[in-house]
Amino acid sequence: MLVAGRIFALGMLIALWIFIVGGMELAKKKLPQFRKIAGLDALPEMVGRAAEMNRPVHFTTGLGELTGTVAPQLVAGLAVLGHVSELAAKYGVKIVYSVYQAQVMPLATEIMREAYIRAGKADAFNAEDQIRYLSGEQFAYAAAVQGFAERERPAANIMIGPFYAESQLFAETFFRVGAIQLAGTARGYQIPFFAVVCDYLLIAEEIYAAGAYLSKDALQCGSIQGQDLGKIVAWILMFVGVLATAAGTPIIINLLKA
Amino acid sequence: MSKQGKGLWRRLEEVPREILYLLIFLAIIVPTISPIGLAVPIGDEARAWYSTIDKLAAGSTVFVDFGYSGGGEPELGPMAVATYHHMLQKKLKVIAMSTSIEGPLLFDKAMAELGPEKYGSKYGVDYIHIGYIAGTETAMAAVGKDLRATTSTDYKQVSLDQYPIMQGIKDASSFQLLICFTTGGDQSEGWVRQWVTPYKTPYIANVLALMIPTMLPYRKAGQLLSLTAGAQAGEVELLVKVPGRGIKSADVISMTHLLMVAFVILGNIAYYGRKASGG
Amino acid sequence: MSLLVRRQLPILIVFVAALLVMIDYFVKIPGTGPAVTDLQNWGIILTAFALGFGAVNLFYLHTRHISRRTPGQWPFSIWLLVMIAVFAIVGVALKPTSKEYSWMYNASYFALSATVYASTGFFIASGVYRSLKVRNLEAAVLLLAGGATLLRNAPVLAANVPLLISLDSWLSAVPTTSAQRGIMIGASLGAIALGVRTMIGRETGFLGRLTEAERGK
Amino acid sequence: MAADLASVIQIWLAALFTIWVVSITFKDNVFFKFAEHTFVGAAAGHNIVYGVDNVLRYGWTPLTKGALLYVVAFILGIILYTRYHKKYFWLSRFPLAVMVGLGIGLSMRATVTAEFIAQIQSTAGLKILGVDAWTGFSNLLFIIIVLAVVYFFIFTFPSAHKGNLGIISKFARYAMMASFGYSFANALLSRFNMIFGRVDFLYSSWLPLPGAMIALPIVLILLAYAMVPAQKRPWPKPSKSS
Repeated sequence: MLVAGRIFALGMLIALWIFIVGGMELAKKKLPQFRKIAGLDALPEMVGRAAEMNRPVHFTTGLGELTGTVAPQLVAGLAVLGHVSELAAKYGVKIVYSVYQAQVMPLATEIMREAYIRAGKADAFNAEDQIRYLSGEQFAYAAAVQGFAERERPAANIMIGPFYAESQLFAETFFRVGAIQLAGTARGYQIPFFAVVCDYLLIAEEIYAAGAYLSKDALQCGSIQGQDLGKIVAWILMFVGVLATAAGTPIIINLLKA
Repeated sequence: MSKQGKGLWRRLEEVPREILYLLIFLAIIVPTISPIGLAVPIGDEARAWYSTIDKLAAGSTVFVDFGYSGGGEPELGPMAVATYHHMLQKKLKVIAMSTSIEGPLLFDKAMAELGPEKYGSKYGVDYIHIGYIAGTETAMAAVGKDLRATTSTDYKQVSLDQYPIMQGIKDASSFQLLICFTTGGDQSEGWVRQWVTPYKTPYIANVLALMIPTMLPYRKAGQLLSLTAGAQAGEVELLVKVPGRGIKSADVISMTHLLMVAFVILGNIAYYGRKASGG
Repeated sequence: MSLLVRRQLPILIVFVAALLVMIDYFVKIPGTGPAVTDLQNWGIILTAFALGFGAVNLFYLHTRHISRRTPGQWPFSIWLLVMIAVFAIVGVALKPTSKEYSWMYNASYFALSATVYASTGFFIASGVYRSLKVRNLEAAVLLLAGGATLLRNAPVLAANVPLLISLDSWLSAVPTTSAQRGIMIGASLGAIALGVRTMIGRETGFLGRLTEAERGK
Repeated sequence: MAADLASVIQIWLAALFTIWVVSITFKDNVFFKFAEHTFVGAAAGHNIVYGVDNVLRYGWTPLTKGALLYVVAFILGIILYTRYHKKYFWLSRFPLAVMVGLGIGLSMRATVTAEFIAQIQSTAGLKILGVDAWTGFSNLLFIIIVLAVVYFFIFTFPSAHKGNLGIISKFARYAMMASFGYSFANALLSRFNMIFGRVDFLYSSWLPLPGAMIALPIVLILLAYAMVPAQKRPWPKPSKSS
């Protein structure tokens, strides 16, 4: 027996399930196309600026673990790290990745080394110097990143991943040392700080799209396409619902309540 | 001149942060030492908060989540205390739990500040705390489905059967109102998912001011009857007529905000000054 | 065989547990109710067990610092481990509601956690001075909305200029709520997609470390 | 004096920790490090305390009352800790799987209603006609913003953002910026409240205590000294290895 009032929700959940799994299956055959993501277009300019100024680029993925609920944000951050590392290698700029999670170290090393190989600069990569495990404690890690910013005055700072209260410390400190900044997180409370201080912003779900687009991972790209179908359904339901309400019929509302 | 002007604007723009900090510190310390007693207007949400509780009949049961951490106590503590004043005045039965691991200790702190005995309220009869329950949404779902199957003791590990207030309390349907005081989005949103959605329990939430925007869509959709920030404690204290820490902070909030407005104006003048002088 | 037990079985458990909880919600089948009640209570017990992870991780990390005599760190590491022990022993032996434990909590943990987050306020405020500027149209919109709210949040101004309250209510009820709702709808799909991927074993972060064989598909 | 010794010591400790933590705003220093390690240690210890409390209250109590199946939960709880074992770490995946599955199930079943359908329903129910002009306008703007923002987050149909359609996303960004401005101002309010809480504590609880007024400048001078780079300090000499 289906529970009254939850029937539409169940149907919707099943539909979304089909969209997402279907999207992933389709993506295995052919990757979906992505719209332009404004923040990503700024990356070459940011790295180029660092080359001109002969200063490093700083990258961090914030807190969180690869095993927790924020793991997808971390994964998206690492995908962008790969892309930025390749750009940095091409331009001959030093990129430094500040790490909070010890468990990410081997993965990050692999990602950055591959990026340097793709750029044909495998020799230029020095894992010890470029991937810095700072601390597994929030504010110790924050203090260490601030120390780095003040000592080495990077020309650009890129922060993508799950950020918490330390985001405010980072954004302000890098701004003060004159770094141009790109930031993105899906943690809603931190987005406003980034929006105020940073030059380029990836908003909420945009980081997943950026990660999927750059990594070209079929499952991630497909999942995003499935979610997009969900958004289109939401869009249509709202649009038609508003018209129906204006016409005085509660047909859509009643459907949603079913 | 233009070069000199440019230097001046730049200096203004890059004023050392220590000076900014000092100004903020002064804006906080001066009204703390000599309170001015500036006016506090009462907003609509604070009124909705007050009237939601006020409308309940004496003897109604309210479920409270003491879900804030020590970090948010200065903001949420005063609101929790003011709300308890109101609920005990109204002779409501208040059953609390904590989804925050610091909750039970902060509950003790709040009760010490409140002094329930002045309303003749007794622990176990008029109010109780059933403890911190790990798992956040899992805990909410479990308590909502079958409170007594989840826990049989209160936070002091005394059997719930001994307390008159627990008679007839079974699950989410035993409560006429759900109140959450929290510093965490998992909590304030979790109650919508685990109680409001399945059981339609009337729900009001008190959160950090910075959490308000992400909670607003629920408020608009009627999943929340009132959404207040801890910073509005002063308004509720005025409505309940027990002035406390909330009102005390109002002067400081006024002063610091005026300073912020000055910061914005000065920052922009410096920015445009530098641009105009070719910087 | 072992791959099946080590990698596939956990995924199957995830799938079954999630499905059970969902069926209990959407469909009325006698028997699922009590099973889900027990499952949820087990979830609480398991989370409670997991509360010790933090201490174990810290123990590993800091004993390493101590044995290597990491400069500028190891004395702090000893102190940190002492603090864990003191809190754990007093709290478990005398119960967390005891006077002694509450004294310790208020003298250290409470004061510290209350201040740690407060101190970020100084950074935000200096951010206001440095970056809340009309650099372009987007920044101007942000500044206008932020500025109006800033004015409204100062009780003394709001009390004297009622217009600020109406303006702020409108800002919160219309542009803020609607933009946040758009973000929320997107994020809810993200959460559901994460759930689907985990249930079908495409998101295996929770498995933790993977061995060579497990990674090779 | 009136206050007993225990609470006097408590206030002193809390006051010192408060000042030491705030010092990070200026510069990293050993007092902050000490306070931070105290914090992290205390938090981990506190978690153990409530972990034990919860295991006893929600696990042991029902077990002793005859719910024998809870033995399984205990065993699962203990195997969680195999994650630290080199060889048997995979055993910990089973209890984790129970936790993850439960979490996902609880989240998915409710999210689809609370954050998807309920939001659509609330938007669809807004009236543009038959209300006063201002409400009608506000509702219309509300609907347009929700639709634009949802549109903004459609990533994989690039043609939907080409040419003139790009304006929808641009508009969505402006709306989101306004909401971030609102959020930012609220965040300031939160933080100032918290700072006030600590300042008020120092002012009303600590400073009135005997000796505190004398201690305050000493504490501050020591802090300032600790912020001087080690090489520039006459004492203590920096160790070679650092």
